[in-house]
Amino acid sequence: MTDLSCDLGFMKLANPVIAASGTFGYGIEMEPFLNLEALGAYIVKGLYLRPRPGNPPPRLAETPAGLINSIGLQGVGVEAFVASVLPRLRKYRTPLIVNVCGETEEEYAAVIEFLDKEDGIAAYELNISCPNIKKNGLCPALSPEATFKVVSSARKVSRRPVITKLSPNVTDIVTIALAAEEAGSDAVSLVNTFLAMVVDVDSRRPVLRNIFGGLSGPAIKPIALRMVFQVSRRLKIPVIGCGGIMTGRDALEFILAGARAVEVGTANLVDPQATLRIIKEIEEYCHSRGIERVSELIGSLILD
Amino acid sequence: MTDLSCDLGFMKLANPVIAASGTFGYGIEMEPFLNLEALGAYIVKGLYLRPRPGNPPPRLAETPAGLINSIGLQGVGVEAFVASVLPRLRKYRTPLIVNVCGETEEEYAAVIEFLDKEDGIAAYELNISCPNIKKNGLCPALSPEATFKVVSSARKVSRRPVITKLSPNVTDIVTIALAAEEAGSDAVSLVNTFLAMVVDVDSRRPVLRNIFGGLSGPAIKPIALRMVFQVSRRLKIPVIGCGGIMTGRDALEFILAGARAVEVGTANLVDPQATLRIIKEIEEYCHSRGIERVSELIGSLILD
Amino acid sequence: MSLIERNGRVVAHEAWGEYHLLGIRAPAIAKIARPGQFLMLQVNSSGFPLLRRPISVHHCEDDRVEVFFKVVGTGTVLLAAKRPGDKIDLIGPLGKGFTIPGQPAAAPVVLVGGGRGIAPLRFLAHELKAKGHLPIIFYGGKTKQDLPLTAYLQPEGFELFLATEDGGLGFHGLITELLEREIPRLKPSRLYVCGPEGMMRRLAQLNQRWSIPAEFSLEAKMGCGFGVCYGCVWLIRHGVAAEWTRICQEGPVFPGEVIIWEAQA
Amino acid sequence: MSLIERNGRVVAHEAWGEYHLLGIRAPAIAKIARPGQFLMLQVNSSGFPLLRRPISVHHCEDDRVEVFFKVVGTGTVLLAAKRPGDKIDLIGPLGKGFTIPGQPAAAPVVLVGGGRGIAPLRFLAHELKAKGHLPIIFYGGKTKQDLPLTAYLQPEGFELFLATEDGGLGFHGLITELLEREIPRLKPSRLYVCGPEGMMRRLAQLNQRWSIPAEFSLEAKMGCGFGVCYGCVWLIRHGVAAEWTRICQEGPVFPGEVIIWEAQA
Ligand SMILES: Cc1cc2nc3c(=O)[nH]c(=O)nc-3n(C[C@H](O)[C@H](O)[C@H](O)COP(=O)(O)OP(=O)(O)OC[C@H]3O[C@@H](n4cnc5c(N)ncnc54)[C@H](O)[C@@H]3O)c2cc1C
Ligand SMILES: Cc1cc2nc3c(=O)[nH]c(=O)nc-3n(C[C@H](O)[C@H](O)[C@H](O)COP(=O)(O)OP(=O)(O)OC[C@H]3O[C@@H](n4cnc5c(N)ncnc54)[C@H](O)[C@@H]3O)c2cc1C
Ligand SMILES: Cc1cc2nc3c(=O)[nH]c(=O)nc-3n(C[C@H](O)[C@H](O)[C@H](O)COP(=O)(O)O)c2cc1C
Ligand SMILES: Cc1cc2nc3c(=O)[nH]c(=O)nc-3n(C[C@H](O)[C@H](O)[C@H](O)COP(=O)(O)O)c2cc1C
Ligand code: FES
Ligand code: FES
Repeated sequence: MTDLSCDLGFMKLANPVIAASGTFGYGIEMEPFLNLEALGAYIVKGLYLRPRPGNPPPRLAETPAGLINSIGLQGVGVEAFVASVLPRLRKYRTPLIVNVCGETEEEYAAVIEFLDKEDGIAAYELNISCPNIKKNGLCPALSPEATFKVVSSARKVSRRPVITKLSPNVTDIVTIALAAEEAGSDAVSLVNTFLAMVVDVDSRRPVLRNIFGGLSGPAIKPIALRMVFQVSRRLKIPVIGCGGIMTGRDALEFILAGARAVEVGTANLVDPQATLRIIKEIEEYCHSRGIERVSELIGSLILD
Repeated sequence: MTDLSCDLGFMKLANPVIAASGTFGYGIEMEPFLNLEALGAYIVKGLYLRPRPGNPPPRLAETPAGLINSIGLQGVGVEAFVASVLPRLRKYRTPLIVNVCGETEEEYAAVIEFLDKEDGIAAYELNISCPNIKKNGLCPALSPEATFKVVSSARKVSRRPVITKLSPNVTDIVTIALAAEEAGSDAVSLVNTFLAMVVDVDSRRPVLRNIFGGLSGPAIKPIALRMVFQVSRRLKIPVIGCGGIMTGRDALEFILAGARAVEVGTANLVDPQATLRIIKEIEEYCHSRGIERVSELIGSLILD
Repeated sequence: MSLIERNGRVVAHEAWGEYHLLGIRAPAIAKIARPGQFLMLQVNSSGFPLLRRPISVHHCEDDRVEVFFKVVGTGTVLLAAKRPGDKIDLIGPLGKGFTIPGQPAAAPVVLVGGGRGIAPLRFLAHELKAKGHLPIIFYGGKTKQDLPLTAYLQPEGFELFLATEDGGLGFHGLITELLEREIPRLKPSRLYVCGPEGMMRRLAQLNQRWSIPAEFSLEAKMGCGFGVCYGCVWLIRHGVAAEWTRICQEGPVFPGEVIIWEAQA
Repeated sequence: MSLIERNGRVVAHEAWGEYHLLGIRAPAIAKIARPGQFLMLQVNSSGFPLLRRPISVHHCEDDRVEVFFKVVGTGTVLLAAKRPGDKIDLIGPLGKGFTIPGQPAAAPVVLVGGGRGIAPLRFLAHELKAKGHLPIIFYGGKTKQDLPLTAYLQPEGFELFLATEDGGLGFHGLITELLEREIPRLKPSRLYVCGPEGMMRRLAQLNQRWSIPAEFSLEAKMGCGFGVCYGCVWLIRHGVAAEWTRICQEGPVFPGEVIIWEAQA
C-alpha cells in the first residue's frame, strides 16, 4: 500500500488530487458519479457575495485538445450557498475549499468574512485570475501589486488558510507568485485558464458570445507545467499544480516538477470519475516502482 | 477566379500564405515537395551573424495537438547563407524573408547590414521572441523597452522592410506591438512559440535536454488568434497571424480577426505541402461564397 | 439517476446517407431511460475530440438503447464509424424528458420532428401510445433523404404527416406551414417539438395563436451533460425572473412558455 | 529524391504480439527505396497524434513497401490497427541508407539487429546477397517473442545467430555477448547495426578492438523527417569538427567512427 497522503502544511489531504473549481459544480452534482470521500479535496464553483447571472451563450467552444469557456462565473452567491448547499456537504470529511471571487478587494474580504462564520469549509482559494469577467481578461493576477493587495486584505480577515490561484496570462508568473507569498498566502494554485478565442468562419462571428474565453485542457498542459516548475523552485509555500491533467502520469509530471498537490478540471467534464482514475494511476505508478510515499516524488525531477 | 493577392503596403504577395521560419529549413530542403513559386512568401530559418551549434538533443517533444522544440537556432550564419544558400534561391520570384536573430541589439543590426549588401531578399523578420536561447525564455519581445530598442536600431540600418516577430509569453501583447510600431517596424508577426516543458515520468527527467522549449501547433491556436485580434485592432501597420494554422479555415480565422497574411509553421512538418493545401482551401472558401477578393475578409469579423 | 456505462457495446448499425441509427447494449441505462432524456457518448478512445457528445435516447428495447443521429462534424463522423462489436463509453440517462399526462385526452397529441430532431420522438410516440394517447407525428426535412425514419414510423402504424422543402416527399414546403394548415383541424391537446432552432421558434410563434400546451427539446454545446460546467444555458423564466438555465439539468425539454427564444445568439 | 504517396494502401498485415508487419501499396516509393532508408507515416487521419512516425523500409516487392514495427505508444498503436484496404499517407524514401560495397569480399558481412532494430536489415540482407556478399544475421531480444522475423529469415536461407536474454531461443544472453564470441571467428569484412542505443554503444565499444568497418542506423524523435526542423540531431564528426547533425538527412545510417555516442542524453 502506497502512502498517498499529501501535506500542505496548513492542511493534510488523503491524496494529492483535488477537483478544480468550476468543473465540479457545487460537489452535489457529482454525487451520482463518485464518493466525494475518495478525493484529496474539492473546490466548489467560484462564489461572489451576490448571485451572478453569468455570460450569455454560447459559452463553450471546443478546440484541438482544449476547451474554451466563458461562463462568467454564474453562481448563487454566498448566502444561497450557505443556506442550501453547505448543509448537504457537511457530511463529507473531505476538505471543502471555496473558490472566492470579487469585483473589488473589499468583495473578496466580504465573501470570506461571510463564510468564516460557517463551519464545514477547510480553506479558501482566491480566484484572482478568471479571464471571463472584465474586458480583455483583466484580473488582479496580472500584476504583482494588485495580487499583493487582494491577497493581503483577504489574508487579514480570513480565519482559514488562503490559496491564491494564479493566471498564466503573464510575462513573469514567478514575480506574481512571490507577491502572493509575501502577502501571506498559504499556498498558490496554478494555472487558471488562458485567454483565447475561436472564430466560426461560416457565420464570420466569434464562436463565443463573449468573444474571449478561457482555454483549458490537455492543450495547455506543457505551458502550465513549465510555470509550476518555475514557481515551485522560488516559493517557500506549497504549490498546487493545475492545467490539462487527464491521467495519473500527467499529475505525476506536475508533482515531479514541484507541485505538492494537483487540481483536475476539464477532465471531470469528460469523465466524472476522472479524479478517481487519476488517484488509482498514481498509486499504481508508485506501487510498481516501490515508491512508498508519493510525497517522496515532490520536486524530485532529475536535472543534470 | 478569386483574387488572393495580399498587400502588406511595403510588399505585395500573390497570396496571404507565408511559410514560417524554422519549419521550412532554408527553402531548398522543400524543393522536392513543392514549387516555392506557389507561396505568398517564405521565411528561412533564423540566422545569426555567426554559425550556431544549437542545443543538445532531445530537442523535440510531442504534446496533445502540439509540438515543443528547443532547437536553439542552430544555423550556418549569414556568411554561409549568402555564399551557399542565397544563390540557389534567387531564381524564385517569391519574396524571400530572412528571420534575423541576435544576442545583442548590435548583432541584429550587423546581420541586417551584412544581408543588405545582397540582393534577392525581400524583407527581414526580427526574431526577438525565440524562447530557446536565454534561461527562462528571456528575449527582447518580453518588454516594450527592449522591443523598441532592437527594432529602432534594426530599422535605422535596414534598407528593407522590417517585420517584428512577437512573443505570446507576455501579459500585454498590445503594448509590445505598439512599441514595435513606434520604433518604425513595417509590420508585426505573431505569435512565436509558448515557453513550455514536458516531463518523462519513467526517467523522472525533463523530456528536453534544455528543460524548456517552445510550444507550437493546433494547441496554441486559440490563444494566438486572440492576440492577433487584440493587436490588429490597435495597430496601423499590417499584422501577420501565426500559430497552429493547419487548414484554410484556420488561416481564415486569423484573417477575419484582422491578419493581412498568415504564417504556417508546424503544419509544414506534418505535411510539406500544407501551404499549398491551405492556399487552395482559402480559394475554395472564397469561391463558394462569391467572395472576389480575399482582402475583403481582413478584419471583417462580425461583432455585435 | 444517471449511470456511467463503461462497457457499452454497439450491437446494431443502420445508415441512410448522413443519418445513422446505432443500437448500444447498456442494460442499466436502457431500463430507466425516458423519452426526451439524452446520453453523453464518448465518440473515441484516443482523447480526440476532447468532449463527449450529447445524443438523445431514440429508443429502448430490453437491454439496448438506440440513438439516431446526423453526421455534422468530427464527433458524429467518429460515431458513424462505429460497428457492431465496438465498445462505447456512455453516461445516461441525463436531463428531464417529455411529460406524458396520466389521463389520455380524447384529442390527439402532435409530435413535431425537424430533420435529426425526430430522434427523441419515436420513443416518445411509443410511450404515448402505450399510455392510451393518440400520437400524430409531423416529420419534416429539406428532401426525402432527410426523412429516413419513415421506414420505421410507417410500419409501426403511427399517423404521419410528412413535409419536404423540395416536395420530394409529402407536403411541399416547411413543416411549420403544414402545421399551420393542419393544427386548427386536428385540435391537438399537446405539442411535443424537437428540431432546428428556427423551426422551433416559428412554431412557438404560431402557438401563441393556438396556445396549445407545448414542450420543446433544446440544444446547446455541452461541456459535461451533468450540470457542473454551466456551459449549456438558455434563458428560462422562473416565475417572474429569467435565468440562464442549464438545459442538461433542468432540460433539455421545456414548456414553451418559459423559453425566451430571443435571448439565444 | 523523396515522394509523397497520398494514396498508399495497406495490402497486408501480419502480427506477432507487439510486432507488426504491414505491406503498403506505394509503387513510386517501392521502386527507388534502398536499405536503411525510412518513411514518414501518417498514422492517423484525425490529426492526432500531430506528427508522422518514422519507420524504416523493411522490404520492397514490386509496387509494395513493407514496414516492420513494434508497438510502443500512441502512434504505433494506431499503425497496428491498420487493416488491408485502409489508406495511409506516407513520405519516402527518406535519408541515406547502408552502403553496399561494389566488390564482394571473401569474408562474410555481419548484420546485427536488436529487437525492432531488425526492421531495416532484412531488405539489406537480400540486397547484399543479390550483390554476391555473404550476409550473416545476428538477431537478439529479451525473449523469443522478440524474434518473430526468424519465421522469414530462416526459410529465406540466411545464416542466423539468435540470442535471447532469457535463453528461450538461441544463445542465452545479450546479442553483444554472442558477437564477442563469434566475431573473432567469423572475421567479417563489415558490420551493419540497428537496435537499442545501449546495444549499439556496446558494439561500437567492442569494435574499437575489432576495428571492422561498421555502419549504425540511429534513431531520434523526428519532427519532419526531411531536414527542415533540425529536431533529430546527433553529434557527428565532420573531419576534425563535430556538429549536431540531422540524422534524417545525413543519416539515419552513419559509419561508426563519426558517431559521438557520449553526446546523446
Ligand atoms: C440534449 C441534446 C440531444 C441531442 N440529440 C441528438 C440526436 O439525437 N441526434 C443528433 O443527430 N444530434 C443530437 N444533438 C446534437 C449533437 O449533439 C451534435 O450534432 C453533435 O454534438 C455535433 O458534434 P460533432 O463533433 O459531430 O460536430 P462539431 O464538430 O462539434 O460541430 C459541427 C457543427 O455542429 C454544431 N454543433 C456542435 N455541437 C452542437 C450541439 N450540441 N447542438 C447543436 N449544434 C451543435 C457546431 O456549431 C458546428 O456547426 C443533441 C444535442 C443536445 C444538446
Ligand atoms: C529513422 C527511424 C527509423 C525507425 N524505424 C523503425 C522501424 O522500422 N520499426 C519500429 O518499430 N520503430 C522504428 N523507429 C522508431 C519509431 O519511429 C518509434 O517507435 C515511434 O515513432 C514511436 O511512436 P509512438 O507514437 O508509438 O510512441 P510515442 O508515444 O511517440 O513514444 C513512446 C515511447 O517511444 C519513444 N520514442 C518515440 N519516438 C521515438 C523515436 N523516433 N525513436 C526512439 N524512441 C522513440 C518515446 O520516448 C516513448 O518512450 C524508427 C525511428 C527512426 C528515427
Ligand atoms: C467550465 C469551466 C469553469 C471554470 N470555472 C472556474 C471558477 O469558477 N473558478 C476558478 O478559479 N477556475 C475556474 N476554471 C478553471 C479551472 O479550475 C482550471 O484552473 C482550468 O480549467 C485549468 O485546468 P484544466 O486544464 O484541468 O481544466 C474553470 C474551468 C472550466 C473549464
Ligand atoms: C522546429 C521549429 C523551429 C522554429 N524556429 C524558428 C526560428 O528560427 N525563428 C522564428 O522566428 N520562429 C521559429 N519557430 C516558430 C514558428 O515560426 C512559429 O512562429 C511557431 O511555430 C507558431 O506557429 P505554428 O503553430 O504554425 O508552428 C520555430 C518553430 C518550430 C516548430
Ligand atoms: S453541459 Fe455542463 S452544465 Fe450543462
Ligand atoms: S526530423 Fe526534422 S530535420 Fe530531421
